[in-house]
Amino acid sequence: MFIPHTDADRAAMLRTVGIEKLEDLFVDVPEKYRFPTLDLPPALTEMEVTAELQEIADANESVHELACFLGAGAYNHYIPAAVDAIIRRGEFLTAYTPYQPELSQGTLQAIFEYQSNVVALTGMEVCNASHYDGATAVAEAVNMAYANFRGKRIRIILSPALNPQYRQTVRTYAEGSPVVLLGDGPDADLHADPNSLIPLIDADTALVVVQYPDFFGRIYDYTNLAESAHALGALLAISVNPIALGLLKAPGFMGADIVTGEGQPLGIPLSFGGPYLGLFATRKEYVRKMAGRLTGETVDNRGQRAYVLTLTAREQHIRREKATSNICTNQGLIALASTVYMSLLGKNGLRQVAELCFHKAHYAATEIAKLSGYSLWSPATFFNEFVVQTPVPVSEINDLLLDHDILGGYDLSQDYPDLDRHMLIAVTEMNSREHIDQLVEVLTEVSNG
Amino acid sequence: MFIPHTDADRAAMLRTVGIEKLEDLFVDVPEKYRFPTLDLPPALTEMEVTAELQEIADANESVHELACFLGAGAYNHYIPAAVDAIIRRGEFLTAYTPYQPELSQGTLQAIFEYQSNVVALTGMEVCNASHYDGATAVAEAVNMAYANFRGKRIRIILSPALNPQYRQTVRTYAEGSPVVLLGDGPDADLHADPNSLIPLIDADTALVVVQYPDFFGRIYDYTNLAESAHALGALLAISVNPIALGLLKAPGFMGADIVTGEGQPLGIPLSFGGPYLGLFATRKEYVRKMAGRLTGETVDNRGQRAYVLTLTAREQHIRREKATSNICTNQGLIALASTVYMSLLGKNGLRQVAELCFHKAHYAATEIAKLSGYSLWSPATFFNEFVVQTPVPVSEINDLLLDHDILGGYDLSQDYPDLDRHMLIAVTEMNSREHIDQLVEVLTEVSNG
Amino acid sequence: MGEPQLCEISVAGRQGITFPMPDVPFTALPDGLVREDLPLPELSELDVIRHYTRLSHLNYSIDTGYYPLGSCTMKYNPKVNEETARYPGFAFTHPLQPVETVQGNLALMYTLQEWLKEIGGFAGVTLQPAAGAHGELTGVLIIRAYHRSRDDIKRDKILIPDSAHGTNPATSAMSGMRIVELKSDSRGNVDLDVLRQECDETLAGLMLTNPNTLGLFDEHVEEVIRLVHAAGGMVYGDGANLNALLGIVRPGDIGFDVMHFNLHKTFSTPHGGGGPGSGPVGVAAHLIEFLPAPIVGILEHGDDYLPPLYGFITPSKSIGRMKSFHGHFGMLVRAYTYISMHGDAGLRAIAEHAVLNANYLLALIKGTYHLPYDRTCMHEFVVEGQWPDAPEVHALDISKRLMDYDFHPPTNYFPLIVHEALMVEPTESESKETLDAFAAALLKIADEAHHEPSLLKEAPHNTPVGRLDEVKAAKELVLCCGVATLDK
Amino acid sequence: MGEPQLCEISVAGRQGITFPMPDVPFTALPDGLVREDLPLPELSELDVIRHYTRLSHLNYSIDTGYYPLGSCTMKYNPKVNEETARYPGFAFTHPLQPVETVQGNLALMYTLQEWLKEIGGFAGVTLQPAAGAHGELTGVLIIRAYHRSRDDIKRDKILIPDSAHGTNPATSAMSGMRIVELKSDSRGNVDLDVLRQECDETLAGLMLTNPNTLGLFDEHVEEVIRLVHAAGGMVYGDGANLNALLGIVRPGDIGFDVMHFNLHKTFSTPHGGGGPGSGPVGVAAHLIEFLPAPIVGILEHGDDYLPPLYGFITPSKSIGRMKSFHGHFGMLVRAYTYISMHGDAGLRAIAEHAVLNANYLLALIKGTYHLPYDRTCMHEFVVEGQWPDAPEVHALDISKRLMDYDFHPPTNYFPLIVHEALMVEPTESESKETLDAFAAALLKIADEAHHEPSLLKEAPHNTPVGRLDEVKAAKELVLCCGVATLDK
Ligand SMILES: Cc1ncc(COP(=O)(O)O)c(C=O)c1O
Ligand SMILES: Cc1ncc(COP(=O)(O)O)c(C=O)c1O
Repeated sequence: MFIPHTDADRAAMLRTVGIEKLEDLFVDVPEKYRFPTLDLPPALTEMEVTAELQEIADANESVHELACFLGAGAYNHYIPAAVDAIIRRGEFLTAYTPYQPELSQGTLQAIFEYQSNVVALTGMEVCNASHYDGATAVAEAVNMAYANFRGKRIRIILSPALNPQYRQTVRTYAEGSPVVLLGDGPDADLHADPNSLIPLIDADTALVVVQYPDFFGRIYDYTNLAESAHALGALLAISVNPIALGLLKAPGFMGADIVTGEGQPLGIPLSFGGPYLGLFATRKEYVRKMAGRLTGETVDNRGQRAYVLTLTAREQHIRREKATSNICTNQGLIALASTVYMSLLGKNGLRQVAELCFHKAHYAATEIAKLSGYSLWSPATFFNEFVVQTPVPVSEINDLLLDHDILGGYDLSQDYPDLDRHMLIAVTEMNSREHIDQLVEVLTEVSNG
Repeated sequence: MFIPHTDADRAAMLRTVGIEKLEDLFVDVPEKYRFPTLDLPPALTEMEVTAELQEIADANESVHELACFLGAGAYNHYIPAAVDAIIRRGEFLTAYTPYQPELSQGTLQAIFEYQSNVVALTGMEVCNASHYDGATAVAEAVNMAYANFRGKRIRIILSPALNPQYRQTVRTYAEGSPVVLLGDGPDADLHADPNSLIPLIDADTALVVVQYPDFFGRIYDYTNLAESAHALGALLAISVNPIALGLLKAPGFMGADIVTGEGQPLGIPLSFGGPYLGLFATRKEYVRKMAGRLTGETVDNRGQRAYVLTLTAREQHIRREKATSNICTNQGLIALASTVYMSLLGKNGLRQVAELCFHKAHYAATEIAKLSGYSLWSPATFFNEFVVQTPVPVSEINDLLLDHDILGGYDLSQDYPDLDRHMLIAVTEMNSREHIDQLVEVLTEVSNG
Repeated sequence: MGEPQLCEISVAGRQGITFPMPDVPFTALPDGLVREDLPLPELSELDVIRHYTRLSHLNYSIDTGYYPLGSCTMKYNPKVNEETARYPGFAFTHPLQPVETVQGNLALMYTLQEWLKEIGGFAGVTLQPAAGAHGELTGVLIIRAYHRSRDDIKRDKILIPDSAHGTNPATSAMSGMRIVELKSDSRGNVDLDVLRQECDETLAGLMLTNPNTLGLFDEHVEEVIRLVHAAGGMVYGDGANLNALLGIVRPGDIGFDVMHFNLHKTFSTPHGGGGPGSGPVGVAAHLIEFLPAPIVGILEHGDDYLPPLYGFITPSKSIGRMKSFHGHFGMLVRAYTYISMHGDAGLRAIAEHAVLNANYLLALIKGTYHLPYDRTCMHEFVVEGQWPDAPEVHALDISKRLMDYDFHPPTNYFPLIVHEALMVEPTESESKETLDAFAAALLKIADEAHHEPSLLKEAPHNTPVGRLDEVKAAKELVLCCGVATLDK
Repeated sequence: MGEPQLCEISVAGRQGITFPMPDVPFTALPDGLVREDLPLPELSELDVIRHYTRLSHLNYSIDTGYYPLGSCTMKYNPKVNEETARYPGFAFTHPLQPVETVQGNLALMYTLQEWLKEIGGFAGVTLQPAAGAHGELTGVLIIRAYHRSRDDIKRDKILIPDSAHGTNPATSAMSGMRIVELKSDSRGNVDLDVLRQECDETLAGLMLTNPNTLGLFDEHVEEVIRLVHAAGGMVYGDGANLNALLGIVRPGDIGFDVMHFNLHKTFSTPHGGGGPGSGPVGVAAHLIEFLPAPIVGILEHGDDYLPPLYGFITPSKSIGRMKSFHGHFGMLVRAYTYISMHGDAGLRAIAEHAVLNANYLLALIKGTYHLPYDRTCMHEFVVEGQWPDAPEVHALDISKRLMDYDFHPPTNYFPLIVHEALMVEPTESESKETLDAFAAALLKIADEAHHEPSLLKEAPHNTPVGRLDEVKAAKELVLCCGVATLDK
């Protein structure tokens, strides 16, 4: 399949190359390992493979069939049809990194607009062309902060309310580096507000990382934390849910030095966890320390406005081991999808979605809090996710919910031993009041039983 | 939705027009009928409408869930993914008829290639840019033949084995014209071969219309019929299933003067009956009498090869009541889809599909013929459809098949009172041997019961 | 660099897609009936995708620019339509499935029939016709059948205003009717005096486009209809221009007996480079029984627990079948989607803004381009594309020059009653900024026409190809890859 | 005519999509935490579609032309991949759903792990890494963890040939390793003498690309690996060039301990204008326990009646998590689709024809372009883009001139060890005709370089934009719509 060579082509080409058969091309390959038989199923035609994949897909239950109250880092939002209509276009889909700007103005201008939208959303000054996801974006923020101080500050404070998977990823990335990660140990007080991190900041601290809304859905103004960090020369990174920024004060206005985030809610399908989109924005003084690609506006030799990858001396292909990161392939097409999403919704549409999430989540929280056996874990303000204390283990409730075609919330005991019987519930514009009432009704069964 | 006007835009525009409010634009409309309230459901957002349409679609059982043995004019073939990838492209999807060739070379060259492929497939000399479907293509063939003889021949002979819906359509179209339709009356011998039509041909006959494979799936060489028609100065039109032409002798080589056909099998989704594609090809001497659009190759004023709609003096927008037909909008995008399909499969792929249909249908027929109570209605050669005599009414069998997730064949008693308990079964490359064996098994239940 | 033709890049032995080996025993192929050669091109999937992607770049389309083609309602085609129409539950249902298995499809069709009745003010609707012209044929055949059902056989005359679209006379001719052309009056209306003269006992009906192809709402439409009815005729409405009337007036209310809808104009289904369209027909109560078969009806009524059972119904005096199956179902899904997203107020807003856009654009250019009928227009207008002081410049030259400014030209030379007609339909989905830019280009071109007419005569300059040799095309008739000429 | 930026066509009050009114009671918005301004653009759906459709036309892509970008394996991306990855059962599953509800996804991932093990000759595979570089990081961290698990803490040296891709040293640096660059020998192989000198007790490993970035299969690869292993080091394989080896040789068989796969190169998932990729990592048996968590395993074995229960497993000494969730699942579906369509013989045919195409193209141009390492190449080759008798012409000029002939240029200036490198990777999905046309253009350009060099220096001429002022871009740093410069 997908090889256009006819027998005649092959014969003519072998003649030109001056060999007799295809096998002759591989004389450099150690003979005893040459041409292994691969134990793979027989090749399928397109007709067969689509049938097989359809069958595999049908073996899943999707959020089209289940009412989804699961979030914890990936959210079920509505994706406008226009997003897919654009990213399916072969000119975007089958191009590569715009190394040759004369042939890549489409991709380049799209990245430029992505940068513009993310800067607008976060209130920051500069944004790169994407990281792999929200987790690796935080890991790169840690690397950048560490490099920023040329190794002279090694403490990185992680909020315990930073997504556990992000913290795990940061830990993996930090394995080979001298940084010390702290703040999120088992003794951390999960109820404490962000100011509780302030005492941990010292002159050896490179970065404080918090999340907004935090993993438990809570929203805090981090201005005070930023000021405290800055007072001691440290930086503040805030990992965001971009949908929340449709409504909430931008982290740039709280004094964040770096804003990272998981861009998935911006029009990207859940797709069982990926590909997603790592947002990364910072202040202009750090632009040369930032990882990732960057598009800048310039002119061509005909005097036309045009776009080009810029400040490439930060990158691996130029700087090799001195690069700001090893990232090469990024999330290009997903960044494009998010740009189309942000542009379609715009100022008012994103606010509308954010408000829907907010109101629906608060309705759900209010109704659940009324149930005997259930209560809200935190009195803090929240956006569209909240923690509920449950009368029985979360997994039991979720089994029951599943029987009613409801995908229940996230079982926090998986990451926080103290939060046994605590469920993290996410609500989006996709959850109708009917869904929510059904959820409440099934929860009632447990509270009564 | 889809109206970009802001309040400010509207105010400025009303000012320019010199009126105060939108209502003032409609003073010519009789006041008593102006601004009715339409009793329609409240407007839905995209998010809601997709959910609603999904629910409506889910209320159907599709041939994805049912093993389909239903044909009778529409067939379940595999559609390569590349077809949809092309026809989704906005440049093809949202253009209109290529009246301005300088801005429409994409559509024009595609039509040119459609014409080329259909000519190759049918063995004819010229093909138009499409009719609505297989039925209206036959109706237009009748009109063309009638016009060809300037009203001097009024008899049109329809084979009783021409798709009943096509015959009905021809009758509707012919209502206002002097043509006399004959040959397919209730007394027609359905078992007779096409030569039985020869005695009906006389000097007053304009056209004989047959189908290939015929409605019962049978294939005949129409060469003799063509010669007989020509001997008396009449024309022969053959309505084809284009997939069959991947394997079978082209009607152009049998002496057909007109070849029409239903293009749906060429990569067009079943879509509950439309939009489909009316194929229409003929001989060069009739090119000026043909209905529909036609693209010709030419050059532009820069010396480049280019394409343009040609012989437009046949059409309604030029000739008005003297036009060869009233057709204006045709099946452009569907013709493009079929062109992509034919080009992907090409010479060998179409043969492959045709052979698969042939072999699988014959396997099914052989197995069914073995069952007690069932027999093949006709000993004639067939392509991928055949008629089975059933022990009980077809509708009863079909109910049972449906219980086993099988979409049974077409109940011929609907159109042919004589063919009570006769089922027309279609088999394509989409029917696995397993499907066929299941079908046979369920049929056995009835033969035994 | 022109794109080669597929036959030119075909290489023997290539194949863009392959299929499984048969899983059943082989049967001998039918003797003497197997074709020897199948001269289709042989290409890889990449060849095909690359070729058509490149060809697509040679097209102008709504998705790439402003397309104010008069009479065609080139409004934005929402992308969501393309999704809903492809839901497998719709796209993979066979038209002859038992109705029990396609209740979703039938419910959708039934509801769409109801909505179109409501929008148009009709008592019955068929969704079968494939396009506008097909709807016209349906409608005229219904009128014919109506008269015949009353034994009123002499009625064979159809009146058609001189501004009508070519499909109207062509349709009437196909229906075996006699056509009499009606002159328009000085305000672009049907000339009542002329009409009165034709209102005799042979009158079968009038085909009226309202707003007409000048973009004008007939100021005497009620009187026109009254006269026709009084003479025993039926009034057919060419609904191509319904975009101007949504929620403004229901044609059925003012007396139209039959009308076709163009879903591919008014209801946003894509034009597809020439089609497919969809042309449902609405009729007044006295014509319901003549509708083509089948239409969708309720076979068993529902109740609080059960939905109704939908199925197909054949009207008692049906003119018969207009085509295979039940109409362009895929287009019906798109139109259903579109109407669902609008509701009453949304539909009215479409008409209001379509008409506002037309009048706004007209206001911007009317000092420069002669407007033969100076009235408030509806959703489109027609100006003259020539000036007495620049007689060598024609509407066609203006159109070609517009391409250099990256616009699709208006419709040219239609309607026939306007000298050098430029027929402009802005549609409601275009913004003020776009209209301003288009008007600026038109004004600039008017200036060029007077001062540097060669810019227009030689236009277009910036398109993939320049003006074409149409005579050569018609003379040589090269209509297929690899065939030098039809008359070889 | 440049396409405006979105912020330039934004108009206050426009909105491309809207959402339902809340169906729940309102809650007071959080005091002090509500943003005042959200300066996103305001556009209609048409604005957005038209803008991005037009922008797309400014791109070169596989779907529009030949894209022989070295090291990137720009093969055809089958359209069926885009369909399967969008099946709702895949696209709309949440990564944290109970495993019972996503057995389809898990089965697919498990099978893909098995297939990649089989194709690469490895004992374990993780699908988590997001791209090649991310796979490298995973692999080097695994090597590091392996040594540490054996208390072999002093091993901090990673050897990297001078021909390696920039991600190799960058990755090693990120992993806290010390990097020593290895010179290549005169035949483009690892220089064994140099290697021997570095094989000491601080050796953590070697990162080897084989075939290397010169497109050459290391003639002593077994010896190289033996030396590293003998010194206690691990061999990391940069699998970017696996397309040359499918079914030809399994890297695991010749001793590679770890290797990343690039699904976006070898297995046809689209490059997307820069991503997303997918970089699964395979490891030999002794490294399985270090794989990042989680990987997909069988929790309960199946039998004749029941399928197995798939779930997530954490290897006992896992290096931890490399990112959120389970990898780029959407890309995994595409790669699974692609591998399914090939099987054993099909995969081998890919490598054979990729290598045939490279050698064929090389044969056509090698008399004209200097080939620094004159050997049979694998799937790609590197020539010099300069001639002693036309010194003012550089590889970059040749590349720009290729654009005028409607080709995408090869990779420029990489690998660093070749003077004025032009790195050409034809891929197997391109036809002989395309290679012939590309070779003809290269030969023509070589001629132009000698006789009319300005054609190259001023190229490209036919592209939407000409050469760009990169200095200005870096100096002024205009990185956002509406912001004149970053340092305002
Ligand atoms: C006024 C008018 N009537 C009828 C038609 C015919 O409609 P269709 O092209 O859908 O057959 C058109 C289409 O262009 C038209 O503009
Ligand atoms: C040889 C080589 N190694 C590594 C990489 C990095 O892979 P990725 O871009 O997927 O991160 C590349 C990609 O361009 C490459 O060519």
